[in-house]
Amino acid sequence: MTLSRFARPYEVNQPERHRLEVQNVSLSFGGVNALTSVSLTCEPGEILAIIGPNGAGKTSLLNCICSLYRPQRGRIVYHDRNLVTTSPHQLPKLGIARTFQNIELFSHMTVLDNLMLGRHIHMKKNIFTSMLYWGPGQREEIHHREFVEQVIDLLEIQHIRKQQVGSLAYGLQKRVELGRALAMNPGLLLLDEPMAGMNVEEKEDMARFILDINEEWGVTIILIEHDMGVVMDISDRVAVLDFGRLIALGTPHEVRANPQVIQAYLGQEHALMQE
Amino acid sequence: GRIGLAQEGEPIKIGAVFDLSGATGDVGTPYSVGVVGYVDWVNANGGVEGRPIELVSQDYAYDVATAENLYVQFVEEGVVAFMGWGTGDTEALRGRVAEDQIPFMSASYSAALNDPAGEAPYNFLVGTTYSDQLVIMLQYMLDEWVADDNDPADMKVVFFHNDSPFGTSPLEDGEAFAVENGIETMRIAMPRGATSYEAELTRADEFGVTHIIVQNVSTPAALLVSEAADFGLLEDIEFGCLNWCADEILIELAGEDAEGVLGALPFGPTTVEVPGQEIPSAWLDENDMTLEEATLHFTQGWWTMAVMVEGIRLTLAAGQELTGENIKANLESITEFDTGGITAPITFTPDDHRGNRSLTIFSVEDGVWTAASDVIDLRTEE
Amino acid sequence: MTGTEKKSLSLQGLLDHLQTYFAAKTWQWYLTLFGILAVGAYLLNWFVPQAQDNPASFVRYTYNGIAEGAILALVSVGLVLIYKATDVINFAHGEFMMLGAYIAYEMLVEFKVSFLGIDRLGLVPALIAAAVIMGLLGILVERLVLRPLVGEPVISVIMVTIGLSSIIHAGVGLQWGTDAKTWQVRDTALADGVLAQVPELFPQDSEIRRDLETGAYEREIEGSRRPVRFQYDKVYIVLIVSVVILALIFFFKYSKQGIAMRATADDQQASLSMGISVKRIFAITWSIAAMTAGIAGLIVADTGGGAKTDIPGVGLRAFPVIILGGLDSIAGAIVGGLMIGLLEQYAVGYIDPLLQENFASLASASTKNVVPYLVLIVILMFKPYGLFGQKRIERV
Amino acid sequence: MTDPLLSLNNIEVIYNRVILVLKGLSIKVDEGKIVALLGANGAGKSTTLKAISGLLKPENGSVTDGSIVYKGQNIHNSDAAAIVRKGIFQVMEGRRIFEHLTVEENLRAGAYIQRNPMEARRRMQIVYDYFPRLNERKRQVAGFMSGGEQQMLAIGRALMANPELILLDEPSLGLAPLLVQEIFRIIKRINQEQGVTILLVEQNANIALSVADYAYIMENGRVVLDGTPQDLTANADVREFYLGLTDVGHRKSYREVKHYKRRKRWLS
Amino acid sequence: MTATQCGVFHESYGSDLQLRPTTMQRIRIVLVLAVVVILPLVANNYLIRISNSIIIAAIGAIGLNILVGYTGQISLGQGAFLAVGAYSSALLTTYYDIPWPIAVVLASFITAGIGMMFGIPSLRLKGLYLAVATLAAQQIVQWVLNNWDPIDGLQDGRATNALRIPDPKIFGYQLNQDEKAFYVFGVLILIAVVIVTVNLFRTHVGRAFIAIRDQDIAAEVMGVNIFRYKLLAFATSSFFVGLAGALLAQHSTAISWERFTIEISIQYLAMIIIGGLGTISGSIYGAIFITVLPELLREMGDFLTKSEVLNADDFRLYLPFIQRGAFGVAIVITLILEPEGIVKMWRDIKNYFRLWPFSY
Ligand SMILES: Nc1ncnc2c1ncn2[C@@H]1O[C@H](COP(=O)(O)OP(=O)(O)OP(=O)(O)O)[C@@H](O)[C@H]1O
Ligand SMILES: Nc1ncnc2c1ncn2[C@@H]1O[C@H](COP(=O)(O)OP(=O)(O)OP(=O)(O)O)[C@@H](O)[C@H]1O
Ligand SMILES: [Mg+2]
Ligand SMILES: [Mg+2]
Repeated sequence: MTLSRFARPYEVNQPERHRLEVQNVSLSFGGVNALTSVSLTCEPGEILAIIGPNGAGKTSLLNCICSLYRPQRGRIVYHDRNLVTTSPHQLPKLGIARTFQNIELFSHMTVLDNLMLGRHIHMKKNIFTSMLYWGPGQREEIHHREFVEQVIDLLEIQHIRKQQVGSLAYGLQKRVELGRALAMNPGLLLLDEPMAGMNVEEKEDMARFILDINEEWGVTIILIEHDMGVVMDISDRVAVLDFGRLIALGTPHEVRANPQVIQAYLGQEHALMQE
Repeated sequence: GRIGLAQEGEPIKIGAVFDLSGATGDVGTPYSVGVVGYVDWVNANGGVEGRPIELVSQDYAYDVATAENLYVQFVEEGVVAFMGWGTGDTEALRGRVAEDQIPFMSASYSAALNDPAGEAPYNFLVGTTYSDQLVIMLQYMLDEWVADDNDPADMKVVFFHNDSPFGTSPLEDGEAFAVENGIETMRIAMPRGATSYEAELTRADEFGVTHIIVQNVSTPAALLVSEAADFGLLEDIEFGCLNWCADEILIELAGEDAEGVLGALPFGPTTVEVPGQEIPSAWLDENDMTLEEATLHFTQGWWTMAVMVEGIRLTLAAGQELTGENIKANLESITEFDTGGITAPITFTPDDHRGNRSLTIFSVEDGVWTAASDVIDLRTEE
Repeated sequence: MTGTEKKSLSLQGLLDHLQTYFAAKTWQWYLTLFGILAVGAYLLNWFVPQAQDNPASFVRYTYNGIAEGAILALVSVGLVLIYKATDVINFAHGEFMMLGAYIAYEMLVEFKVSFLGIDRLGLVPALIAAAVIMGLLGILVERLVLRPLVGEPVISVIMVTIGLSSIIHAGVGLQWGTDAKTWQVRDTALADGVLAQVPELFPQDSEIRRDLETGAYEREIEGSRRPVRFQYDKVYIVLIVSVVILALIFFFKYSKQGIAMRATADDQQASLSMGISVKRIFAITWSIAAMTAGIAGLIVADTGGGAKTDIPGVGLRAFPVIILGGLDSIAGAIVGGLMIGLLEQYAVGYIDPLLQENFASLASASTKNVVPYLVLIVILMFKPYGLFGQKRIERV
Repeated sequence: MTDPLLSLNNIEVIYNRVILVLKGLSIKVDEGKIVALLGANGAGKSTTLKAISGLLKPENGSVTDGSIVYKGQNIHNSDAAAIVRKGIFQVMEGRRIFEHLTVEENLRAGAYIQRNPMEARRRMQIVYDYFPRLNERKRQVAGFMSGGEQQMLAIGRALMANPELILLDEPSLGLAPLLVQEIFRIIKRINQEQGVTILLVEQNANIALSVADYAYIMENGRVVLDGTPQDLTANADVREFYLGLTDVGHRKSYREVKHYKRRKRWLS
Repeated sequence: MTATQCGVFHESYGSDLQLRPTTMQRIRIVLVLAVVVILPLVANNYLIRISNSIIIAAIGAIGLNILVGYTGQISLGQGAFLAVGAYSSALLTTYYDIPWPIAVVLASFITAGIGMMFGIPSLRLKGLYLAVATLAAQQIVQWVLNNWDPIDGLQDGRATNALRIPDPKIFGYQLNQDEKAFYVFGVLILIAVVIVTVNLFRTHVGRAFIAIRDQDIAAEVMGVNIFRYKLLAFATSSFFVGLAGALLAQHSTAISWERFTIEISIQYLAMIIIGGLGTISGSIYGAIFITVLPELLREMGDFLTKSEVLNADDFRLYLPFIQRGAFGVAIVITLILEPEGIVKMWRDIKNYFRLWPFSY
């Protein structure tokens, strides 16, 4: 991964994007079937939303994609690799990044360090150069710092760069977490409820960032979200899970009209209210 | 603390580390009282050639690093001789001691410390070495065994030892003696934190043990004695302790079970009436203590200090400057120094820093250590 | 879909696999373990010549292992309690035990308590006194030292318990010095007074006889040099430990305070919001833990040569026990205690001789203190939370 | 007019002795009502609830000024356990169920202040009636349940204590729309059937306003607006920033947000 | 936490990444260096010796802090790793005639290797479970030292307790005797260790360690190979601990396993917890606290008896216990006052004065 000194990352460094195929994935915990033969694909460049009731297995599916869970059955293919047999720490190298449902930041580090950790896989220097610092180690740090500053600009978090993330407001933490994932320069970004617990105003900001990332940086996005307004507005396609099964997959319009989805997830009132 | 009385002459500084609060505090405390007592007594009786002794001492809680720090601190303060305590600190310090030329006596009688020509030119051993203690104990047991019409080949000795170099240090010499005399032996370690030695005793029983010898301190040894009694072993076998467990504490802890236990005692117990008990016990009286409470480790400390002071006295008497080198030379000239029967007479030579190689075997009779043999002296035997 | 794909070849994958297998079949797993221990011991027994000549040894190692295991279990239970409620390992536990032992000494020797006119039975009031005083001390310690640290990092609290151990050591040293204090004087009155009245446990024609003088049961075993003796005090240890531990299990599982304690362990702030007084819960926990420590200390001193300053070393032996059983499981403390107790005995009986005979340089080695750790590490690789420990719920 | 059940008068809260979070906040909660407290992230809503329930202390926060009066008694210095006994129960943000306890044990922990075991059993039945799903899962370890079930458990746990006032912190957080509706329906039922007063903190202004009798809007540690739901929905700022409606009354599209951005008036 | 001065602007990322001391920090560094330089000129041998103990302890504590404070893996095996460092440097000089400076470096690497080996359980174990697993390292190493023949110092075929090693000499100074020479040597090494660790935590390797501590699953998803980095943390940590052990061996020239027991492990934990977890300066403060406090208490006891406030005869036997108790009390009080250690205390004081007289 080379980055010329003054280049903007999204000009010279469009991330590699691939199609993600989830094939027949089944996952269970003891007696609980979290996922039952789920198959779907996510095309490069699209925003795919995953919705479904609580406990439907949305997060579990995401965890399967980034190899945190190992499904008992099925394959997940990305860039000719079966992710089921890959270790989680190898995924960033394939260009897959994610955020978490309950913010999982490195709470004692500064925002900058959190983002720099996102560059971890791109850093090649070993522990000895690290310890010496001056020379190659320092050059590498500066080089990656430039990239991170792009992310900071995009997400408008310049003012909190040097603050410890643990003391930040919830909404900002969500933003930093998004930034950390973005710093990896991923081709596929998995977002688990990025807008939970936010008010309308903050959701708007977040939606703006997600669209920017998708449109300008060209990142494929898979998004779990409970706010139907957001899902309907920004996603290209929507997948609906219920009790671990995929019950619908299509454009937001198709899905919203699907009676099964209304029954399992939206509820009559909600479906009407949205109209 | 510093103990010393105002005297005419310039005080003679002697450094000491004691274990009052550490792992061996039970025996370290009376030993320290003995050392301090002797200094007090000397100072009260005119000092050494008119000069008082100033004892510069501290507790080191059986911690080697602390002992090293204290040693450096005391040398800095100008001590001319040093009283150590355990095996660990004595061995850790012997290099420095040699470098600084500070005569050093401790309560560790590991034979390895007797190395005047080599590593440990300034270490002196007042007590009979552990190796010698073990050999004498074996010799005594063998004699008894044969006297009872038994075949030495049937004699099976198990060494129960502290799980540390202190515990194993005499074993090789003991085994060498055993091989010479056709005795079978086995080692069994007594690990720390044990609440029962029944498993260890079971092993000894399987071995067909006829004699047990313990190289450990009194508290675990007492437990071993009691458990051996419960096991039913004590009725059939001889049980012996080397000096750190053959003391009054063992009898107190093990009670009736201790009856008949043998002890290799380089320093006579408080119950033997020899001249060497008189001054110490008079001093104890003055200080509201009794000899029984003080245990034999008190007299041990007392007389060890006495030997060290004798070296200093000889140096001063000869009109020499009080340097470590001179004290060492004078210590090496001591012959047949009389400790009033507490130990065999002490003799050092330039190539042997073992004060003596002899002792009396005692045995517990009616709760009292009672002499069971004459003095057995390895020097004369050789 | 081929089945080979899901099996990753990595070590991690293999371990995961084994772990899920064992997690699903918990009970079989424990039975297997004990099975392995027993069979293993038997096999060793077969390989070690002296042991073969002496079948009594195996019996001795085993019953002694159970008695030692019971003591270890009791010691461990106190540690588990504190961990359950506060996430802290109490490094002063061994010192609590030591204090309990000295209190018992004070009662038995200085105050000369006795019970039913028999000195030896003075242990009963001494035990009660040790438990009560230690319980109060537990409350005091909680109040003075631990309460100011509620909500602070666990490791700081652990460190404070280490400071506490220093303080207790110092206190004991000031009060009782460093020499051992014993009350273990053979008491014939006990034999005449009580043991004579206890009905025979075994039928008249049984091979097991009772020795009235010491209270020990004896059995001749063929090929053994002398009869195997079961000391009666080993029996009473197992009894006391069983009672204490069963009581604790029920307390935690069903009582309101017990549930509140577990809730507090999970989430202190949420417990506060339930109206649970976290302070009170902590005080109760420390008090119960200190009580069990006091009782354990008394038992250790009674069987292990009196009250002495190396009793905390027994506390150290409890570490592998609580980890093996699972830091937060009382049942685990029992299983772990028994396993470690037996392991220690078998290590002395079978592993030491193997080493001594085959490696000249290990002639004086004792593996009693390392074998538990080796076994522990192996088991932990399969069960990272010990045998009964609760897996931390980590979901993202 | 009767006295309110609970009133906060000009309270100030400071964390770590330096961070001033509530800057003279006043709200009133009338008996038997549902009062909603809305506001942006970090406005201090949770802090307000914790100030009432006495849970600030473990977080190193303290009420430095003003008073919190409950049934005529000043409670701002009482400790958490005493406040629960007075009948105020907080359901904390993020559910905070006891993960390693079973559902039933969680409920029993909720009934900690209940002296009478029979009463506790009766309350448990009431909880199971409201949340039949909890009844089905009563032996399950709570940590493995889904978010919605955990939220039900958190509210059920509050019911166990039989409180007069429940402080609910973001009950809809992370819940699916259907469940949000279900939970709020139950909240309303509890309020009506049990007569429990509820102080509700919510990000989902739509649904909060649909159940509330009165609402406050906070920014930066102060109340900036209050009124009945009808009043508030009429306010243009509320419509835009809390309900996400355009001037015409349609919902704004998130796809278009990037093209415009207007700041709230009361902030500038 | 680390609020920097306002009004500092940087024109390049490079300068922003500098270890940018503020004026106050510069003054502090100068003051510390001044003390370090002046000390050997004015102090006696004993004080320099204590300083040397502090230097060794500080290096070991920094090592332990890398593992416990920065990476979040609690270790009770410190004593074992110190022992490995000490014994391997000793055996290398004694049996293989390797010059001692090289032996010290090799010993550090050997310890890193052994540390890595005992780090393997961290693959599966967390928190206190791991802590007790490292206690296994302690027990096993201690057992080996106690029982393995070649390790007992063999002297004329007779096993002794302590292993004696040749005197380390450098430029004609004999480090085990000449406390001043050791001091100079030790200070230089400590400075190097501090610089190296500070650098480590400015770059991605150190960041990965901290990430594992704060949130390991997230770290893994960010591409940090957890297992590898945990092992790396064990190795780096053990490297410095091994270095401390080797220096200890060279300083004392007589080593025995009794110096490397569980108490030592606990003592080192105490250093970093009382000093401040996850900070370099905390490790040093802690090393000073734990090393100096007992000496101080002893001096105080000495002073009290000498000045006859306490009667020497009566108190001689009690003083050690009182000192030990006071040591415990000091630990407890320090932690109750500031559970996050001396560093936090110091920081709070600074913040207080920065904001003074306006508290908020
Ligand atoms: N680590 C785990 N162990 C056991 N069960 C689990 C685990 N992770 C998830 N589950 C179970 O799998 C099911 C699906 O959970 P998941 O977290 O994927 O749901 P979700 O769709 O993300 O729900 P929500 O919208 O509430 O986040 C649930 O029943 C849950 O209890
Ligand atoms: N324990 C604490 N220590 C320091 N600051 C805190 C603490 N808790 C909250 N804060 C700060 O107080 C402010 C208000 O926090 P609070 O949690 O009350 O907000 P909120 O309105 O509930 O927001 P949210 O919608 O995110 O839950 C925030 O800026 C937060 O950073
Ligand atoms: Mg989810
Ligand atoms: Mg909140």
